[in-house]
Amino acid sequence: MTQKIIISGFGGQGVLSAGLLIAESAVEEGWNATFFPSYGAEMRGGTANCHVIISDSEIASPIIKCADTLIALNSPSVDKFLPFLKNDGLLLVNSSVVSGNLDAGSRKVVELPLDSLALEKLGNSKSANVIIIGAFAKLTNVLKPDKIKSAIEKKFSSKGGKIIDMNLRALELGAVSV
Amino acid sequence: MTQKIIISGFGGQGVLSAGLLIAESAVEEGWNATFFPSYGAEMRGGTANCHVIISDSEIASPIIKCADTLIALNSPSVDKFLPFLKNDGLLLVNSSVVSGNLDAGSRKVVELPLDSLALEKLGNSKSANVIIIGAFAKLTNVLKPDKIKSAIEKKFSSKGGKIIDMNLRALELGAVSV
Amino acid sequence: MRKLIKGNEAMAEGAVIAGCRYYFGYPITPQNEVPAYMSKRLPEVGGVFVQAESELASINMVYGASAAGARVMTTTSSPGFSLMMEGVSYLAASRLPCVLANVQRGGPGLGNIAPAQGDYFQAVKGGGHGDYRLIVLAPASPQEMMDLTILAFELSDKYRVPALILSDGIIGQMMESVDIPDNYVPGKIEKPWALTGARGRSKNVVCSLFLDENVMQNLNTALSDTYEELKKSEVRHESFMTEDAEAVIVAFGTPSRIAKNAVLRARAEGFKAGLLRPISLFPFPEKVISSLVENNVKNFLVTEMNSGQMLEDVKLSVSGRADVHFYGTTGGVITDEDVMTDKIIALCKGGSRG
Amino acid sequence: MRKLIKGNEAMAEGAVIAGCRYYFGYPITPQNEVPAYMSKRLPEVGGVFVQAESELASINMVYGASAAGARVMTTTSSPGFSLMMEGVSYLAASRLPCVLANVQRGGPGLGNIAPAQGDYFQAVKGGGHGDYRLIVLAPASPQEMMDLTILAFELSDKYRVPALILSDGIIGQMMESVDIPDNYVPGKIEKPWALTGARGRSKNVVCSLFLDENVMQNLNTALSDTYEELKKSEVRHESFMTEDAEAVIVAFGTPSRIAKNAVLRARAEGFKAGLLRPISLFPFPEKVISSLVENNVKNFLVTEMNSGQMLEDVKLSVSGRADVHFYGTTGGVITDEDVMTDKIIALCKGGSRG
Amino acid sequence: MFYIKVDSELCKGCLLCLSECPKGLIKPGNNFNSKGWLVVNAEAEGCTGCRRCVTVCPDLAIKLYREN
Amino acid sequence: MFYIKVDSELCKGCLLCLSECPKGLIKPGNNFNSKGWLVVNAEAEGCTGCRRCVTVCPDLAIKLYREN
Amino acid sequence: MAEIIFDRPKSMTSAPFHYCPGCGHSVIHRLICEVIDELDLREKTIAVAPVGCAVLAYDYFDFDVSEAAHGRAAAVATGIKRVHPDKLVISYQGDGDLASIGMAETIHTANRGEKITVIFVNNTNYGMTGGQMAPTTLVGQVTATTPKGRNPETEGYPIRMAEMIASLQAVKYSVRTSVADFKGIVQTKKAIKKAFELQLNGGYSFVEILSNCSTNWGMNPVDANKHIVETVAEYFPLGTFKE
Amino acid sequence: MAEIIFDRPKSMTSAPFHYCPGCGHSVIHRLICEVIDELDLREKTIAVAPVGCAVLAYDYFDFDVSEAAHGRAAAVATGIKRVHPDKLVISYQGDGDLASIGMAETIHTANRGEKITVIFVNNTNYGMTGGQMAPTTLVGQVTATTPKGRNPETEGYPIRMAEMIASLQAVKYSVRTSVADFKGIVQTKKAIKKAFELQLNGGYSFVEILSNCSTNWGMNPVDANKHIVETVAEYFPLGTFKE
Ligand SMILES: Cc1ncc(C[n+]2csc(CCOP(=O)(O)OP(=O)(O)O)c2C)c(N)n1
Ligand SMILES: Cc1ncc(C[n+]2csc(CCOP(=O)(O)OP(=O)(O)O)c2C)c(N)n1
Ligand code: SF4
Ligand code: SF4
Ligand code: SF4
Ligand code: SF4
Ligand code: SF4
Ligand code: SF4
Ligand SMILES: [Mg+2]
Ligand SMILES: [Mg+2]
Repeated sequence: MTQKIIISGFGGQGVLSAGLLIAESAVEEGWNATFFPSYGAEMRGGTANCHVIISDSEIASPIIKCADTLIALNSPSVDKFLPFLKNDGLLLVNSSVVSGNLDAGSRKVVELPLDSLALEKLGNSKSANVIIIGAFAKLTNVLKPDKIKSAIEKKFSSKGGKIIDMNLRALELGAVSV
Repeated sequence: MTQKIIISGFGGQGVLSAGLLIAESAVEEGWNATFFPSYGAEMRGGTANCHVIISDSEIASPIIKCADTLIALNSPSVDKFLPFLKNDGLLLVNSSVVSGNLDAGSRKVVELPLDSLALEKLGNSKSANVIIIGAFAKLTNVLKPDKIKSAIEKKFSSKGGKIIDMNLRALELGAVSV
Repeated sequence: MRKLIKGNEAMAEGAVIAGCRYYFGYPITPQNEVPAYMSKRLPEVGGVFVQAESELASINMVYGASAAGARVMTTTSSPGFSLMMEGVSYLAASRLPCVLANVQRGGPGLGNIAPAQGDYFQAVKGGGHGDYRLIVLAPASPQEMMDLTILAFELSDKYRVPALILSDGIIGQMMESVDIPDNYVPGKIEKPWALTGARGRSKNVVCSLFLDENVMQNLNTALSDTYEELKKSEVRHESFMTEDAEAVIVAFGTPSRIAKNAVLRARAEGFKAGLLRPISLFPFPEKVISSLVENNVKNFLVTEMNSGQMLEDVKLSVSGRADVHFYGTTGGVITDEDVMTDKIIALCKGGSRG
Repeated sequence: MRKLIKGNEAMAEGAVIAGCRYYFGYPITPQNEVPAYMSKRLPEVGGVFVQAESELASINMVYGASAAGARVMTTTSSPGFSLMMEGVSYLAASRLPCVLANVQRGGPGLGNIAPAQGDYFQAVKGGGHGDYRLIVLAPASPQEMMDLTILAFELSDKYRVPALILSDGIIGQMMESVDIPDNYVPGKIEKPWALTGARGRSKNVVCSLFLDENVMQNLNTALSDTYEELKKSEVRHESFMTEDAEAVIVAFGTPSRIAKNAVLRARAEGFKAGLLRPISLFPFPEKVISSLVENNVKNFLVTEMNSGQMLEDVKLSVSGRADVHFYGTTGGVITDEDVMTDKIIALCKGGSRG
Repeated sequence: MFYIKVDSELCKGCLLCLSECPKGLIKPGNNFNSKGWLVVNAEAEGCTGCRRCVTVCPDLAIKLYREN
Repeated sequence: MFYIKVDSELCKGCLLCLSECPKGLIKPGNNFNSKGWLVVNAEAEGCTGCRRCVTVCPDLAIKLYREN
Repeated sequence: MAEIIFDRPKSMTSAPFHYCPGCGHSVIHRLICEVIDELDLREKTIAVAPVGCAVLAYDYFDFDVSEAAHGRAAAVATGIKRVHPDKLVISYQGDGDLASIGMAETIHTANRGEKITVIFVNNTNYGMTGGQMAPTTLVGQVTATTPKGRNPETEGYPIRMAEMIASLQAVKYSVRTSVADFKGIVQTKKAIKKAFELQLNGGYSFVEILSNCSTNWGMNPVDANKHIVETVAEYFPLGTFKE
Repeated sequence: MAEIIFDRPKSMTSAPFHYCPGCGHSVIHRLICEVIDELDLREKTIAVAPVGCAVLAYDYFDFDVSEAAHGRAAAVATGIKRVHPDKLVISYQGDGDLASIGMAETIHTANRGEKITVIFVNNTNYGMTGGQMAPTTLVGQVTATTPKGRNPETEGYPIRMAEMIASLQAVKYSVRTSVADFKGIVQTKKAIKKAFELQLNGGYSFVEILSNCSTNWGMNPVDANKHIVETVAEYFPLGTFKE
């Protein structure tokens, strides 16, 4: 089993930490994972993206040519990465920001208004990126929720219970929203 | 016809300008010439030497493995370069400085007390290096005296008649001393 | 311990594990994680991190620290490594062990910060002046960033040849699980030549000036001898499905990971493809390639993220006895799995020499 | 006009003849005659001599002057050329024409000031980062120091590739009669890309940063195309007694002069020896060597004042079809005529491949 | 009579203009532009043409007009 | 009582000592040493041990002695 | 009818800046172009862009521009100016570029009195590479490579470039301004104008400008500018050091 | 019985100097060794030899020495000192080495306050390569690369390093002396001693020494030293600039 996920959005949207969380959850699962971020400060205020591959066997290239899932947090991300999403792939879209009709061909499209969901249900928009991981896990079934939970607990252990709590709630929110 | 000459001595003895004068005289003659000096200021107060090849045909390497003539202006020069003088070669020695018995094997050895000759006959030691060129030309017959003279005239043209004169006298002094 | 970390951090921690306590470096993408990591980590273990004023200063601080007997490291990326060329030549000539890393980016010139492999020649043929070589190791994963860095320290001390980790932006930036050795004991290699203050011994001099050409030639001969020894004893490579291969991809670093996919896809279609991954670029696995030729490999596909550099070493190894093909990308473009797959399949089909 | 002058001075005057009016340089033996000459000569012809604070500054001043549209030169010797590697890569990437010279000395490291050829790889494979090449010309006499310098300016402007005169301490320091052209007219090559102030045109930008990998790849492809063109049109070599030769010495610069003696001595003893002297090291006379193989040369003797660098290019040209032998000296030792003669005679005797 | 116009595609929401306007005419906005920045709004009335906002705006997002 | 000795193999004839000796004890010589330098001579008598000559001699060619 | 009284300078392209929100580079770029417009020098100007956040300056300047290797802008500018002594040559550099890796070129170009203008953007760190320590980083300032703050015992003190440059005899003008507030921006523009004029009269001029790097300072732009006025300018006093 | 009261210092080898007659390098080497003897530091000293006429300094120093690439002695010394903080580390450099190609390393090493001593031999030219212009070459001085004398209009003015170094906050000691006469030599020795002591107390110290290069100045050694006292020291005043 191998899942290839591209996550993309604006600099401030938590693209990289979302990707990292997926990779970390896979490692919790005992799987292999690679995480490859866009890097460098050269493009201030530009977009960020990362390639995450999780697999129960050896992972060759960390670069994704043909993704199983695309998580697009803004419009330019859809334009840029849709060509890399396989025909029966999953497109997860932040509909708070991405507007207009999506022409995603035969792919499965799931829209989630992350920012408003986060603001309304969690009181702030900080954990919007975790909401979508909850949705992703639910939809694809490749990551067990308790593994993601323990990854979240490890990741935010130094930040204290409140933060952990908020992220766990965001995770569940994502799962129940799809 | 090819003559290969190595000239060697202390830094201040005019080794390089003597070698250059031979090369320039050959060019006056319409011959080919190469001149290769020791270079670099790294060895302050050390010895200087140059390789001069003059020939009526193309000169391959400017480096002399087997010299026809060795002009040695001090003792270390004899030690260092005698092995590069061919067995029937000519060794011209400044006996003002080089003392002791020379073991030059089958080579022809000519000793000239350059410094005292210069001081006595020319009034100063500046042109000692030209004296030995006079001797060299006389002994080897490869350079016509008038070509050397015109080379001297060109070389010192900017220095004025007195200097030219002194050098011409040094040249003749060398010729008559052997 | 197993941990998901970046290649650059794995390299930095590898150095610490190998006993490196001195790091001198200057920021440049895509290796900025290394100085950032070292500036935190080294003080924790009683080491010293110095941000040098430039790569020139870095490499010469490395010279000093190595001359003083320490395990020492600097890391940089392509333009920065070019600035180190004089210093690297000095290090090699003075026989000072040290570990350097070039996390390559797109060139030439300022280029960009995308991953690339355009500095192969510079690494293995000597980008600096004079006849010298570096021990050049090419990791293909964060795990190898760590393991080969540790190895580099050991080899460099043993042979008194500077070692270079030749990596690229992907290997440096990607995260992957890394097994971190828990109780590695760095090799104890005596350095009687080191500058430590001439207490109870005659003075030591570290230098590369030898005005007498014959003495300088002796130094060169000693260097050549060491390089021959390296060729005998320290060649490292990975063979992947080469036993019965008819066509073999030769690739290092990032393209070698992509090549694995290509080989698997070719095999899935029934073609006898294989991959040879040089791990040590110097010494180069020349004999391994030669024996592949003897084992009936008729076609090699060299694939690099440059316009054909290791290609020459493969050709020299093959020496006309098989066909050597090339697929490369430049300027930070990553070699493409589909293209690679098509090409190796075509070569498997092609069969005999053409 | 015919004049007995030093190789270094011939090179400097050659630049002046080619229309070079800007020289930036830093002292280093054995090329100090060049800055000394230029500091006198350039002001006479309305040019500018600047002693830079370092080789780093020199090469970047060259970058500026070339970007400004001028014919410009810098010269140095081995360690100094290593310091220029970043700048050279930038020049190549920005496609800025210029003429550089490396009057090589013994290395690696500080080495010594004796003549050597240890920087061949650095010159022809790119000592800097990224895939770039220089036009590399190797003079074997003061006459060629002048002629090839003039040629270098023309080629560099024409192809927008930096040109390098790769010389050595002997060629630089020796004096020989040189025919100085009296009324050479420098090529008039338009430089619409040059920075001259954007008067009556849109702005010009000189740069090598291309953040988009594909754009950077396009630059690399354009460079490769130019290099292929150079290989087609600008290969230069000298053949000496190769027509009927059975064994051929391949040598450039100083060793090629020594090799002529060796060939003559072998011929005198009745052996069919010859000499191939590459004049352009990049582009390398690969086809010339290939056709020698086809003309029945069974043995090549590559001879260099290094431990075997051009050797690889000869091997790549021969590709296993003949035997390639090597005789080299290092650290400033000059190749020996007797040894060379013995070796080439032995190869003539040896006959068939062994 | 003066007024300013903020180009919402150029504005990056740095808020430097906001604190600089002596008349308090510039207000934080609620809209993200296509690049993801939360851009400011300007009021139409009361501008004295003092140029403070346009001087400090790094992104040339403000144009200043005089009504003739 | 003091005196100096000049090592003629170390002396390079720079003459710096000569102008420095308040007693004028050092004189230009006529002999070239084996390296070609015209070396100086020192007089045996009159030295005050002021150390000026040894201080300025670059080549450590002078040794200074005290007679006990 | 409305007349536009503040707009993009003519010698500036229409490309939107890639800089972070509030970044001083943007302001400084504009000021340079405004002065060039006012002096009508667009067709006589050749600028040199550094390696640093301003590496793409040529996307915004609508006049001839050369890139320079990191730290070597002054050398590149020297080469250009020696070929075109009648042009206005500007070397635009950051503090990492000018004061760290380029220190030798910086001092020697000033010392030769090259007839160029150096615009020196001091944002107390390496912006482009993610906020590492620069020679100008304040004591105690936390950066990517000084996780506990710059420690003068091992990293020394911030270097005051404008003062150092002013100590060189051939320098005609050396000044420090800031673009952290309205007043500073107005003064900076004046300084740039004077610097260009002095260059064209045959002299070397140096304008150091305190500028924010809110991203790497971990502040919002408003606070970052306040930090300059209250803290950075304390150590780096504004003023003219040579004229 | 005669007792020897002036002889070769113990930390100096017996090798005769390769320097030109009268060269100040020889004197400075000796002074360093005398001070090391007096402070009993031979076994605690690590020196760095530059590329320049003093490249072979290790032939004369009987303690540990490292070579450094041209201009990088201070960086090499930094590497050594960081590894051996308890050792006396000396960076010996010429004016071409320190003030031209090595300017960046020179300033940054001083600015970091590295606990080393820099011995800076200012002979107003590049001795080893045959007398080219150095940053310290006097205005009007004829050298191999300034055939008409240094022209301040194009080559700028000589740089006063001791003063520049003194302006950096972390520097503990910066002084200029000369070895052109007896008095100067005595003062130089004192300065070197103080510099070493201050280093061992944890500070950076810098000793600039005016020294002749009679060969390249085209003077005999006596005249060359007179030239220093009368002319060179005029532009480069002797004195202590920081303590
Ligand atoms: C030789 C070299 N070393 C390092 C780098 C990486 N690098 C790019 S920009 C930069 C520093 C930029 O800092 P600064 O000059 O202060 O400019 P800022 O981004 O802060 O405006 C560095 C180190 C490089 N491109 N080349
Ligand atoms: C990178 C490099 N550039 C140039 C040289 C040549 N070089 C050797 S010594 C020297 C200058 C020496 O001058 P200085 O530092 O003043 O020392 P001095 O000989 O005057 O004591 C130069 C330029 C070199 N060896 N390496
Ligand atoms: S011009 Fe002055 S008053 Fe008008 S909006 Fe701008 S800052 Fe406010
Ligand atoms: S200063 Fe400009 S960019 Fe910043 S908020 Fe105001 S209008 Fe927007
Ligand atoms: S010690 Fe004084 S008196 Fe004695 S010789 Fe030397 S200088 Fe003269
Ligand atoms: S100072 Fe020394 S070297 Fe010079 S002349 Fe006197 S004794 Fe000889
Ligand atoms: S990183 Fe700093 S200097 Fe660079 S654009 Fe952002 S704020 Fe400006
Ligand atoms: S060249 Fe000058 S510095 Fe060098 S040894 Fe001679 S006098 Fe001394
Ligand atoms: Mg900065
Ligand atoms: Mg000097």
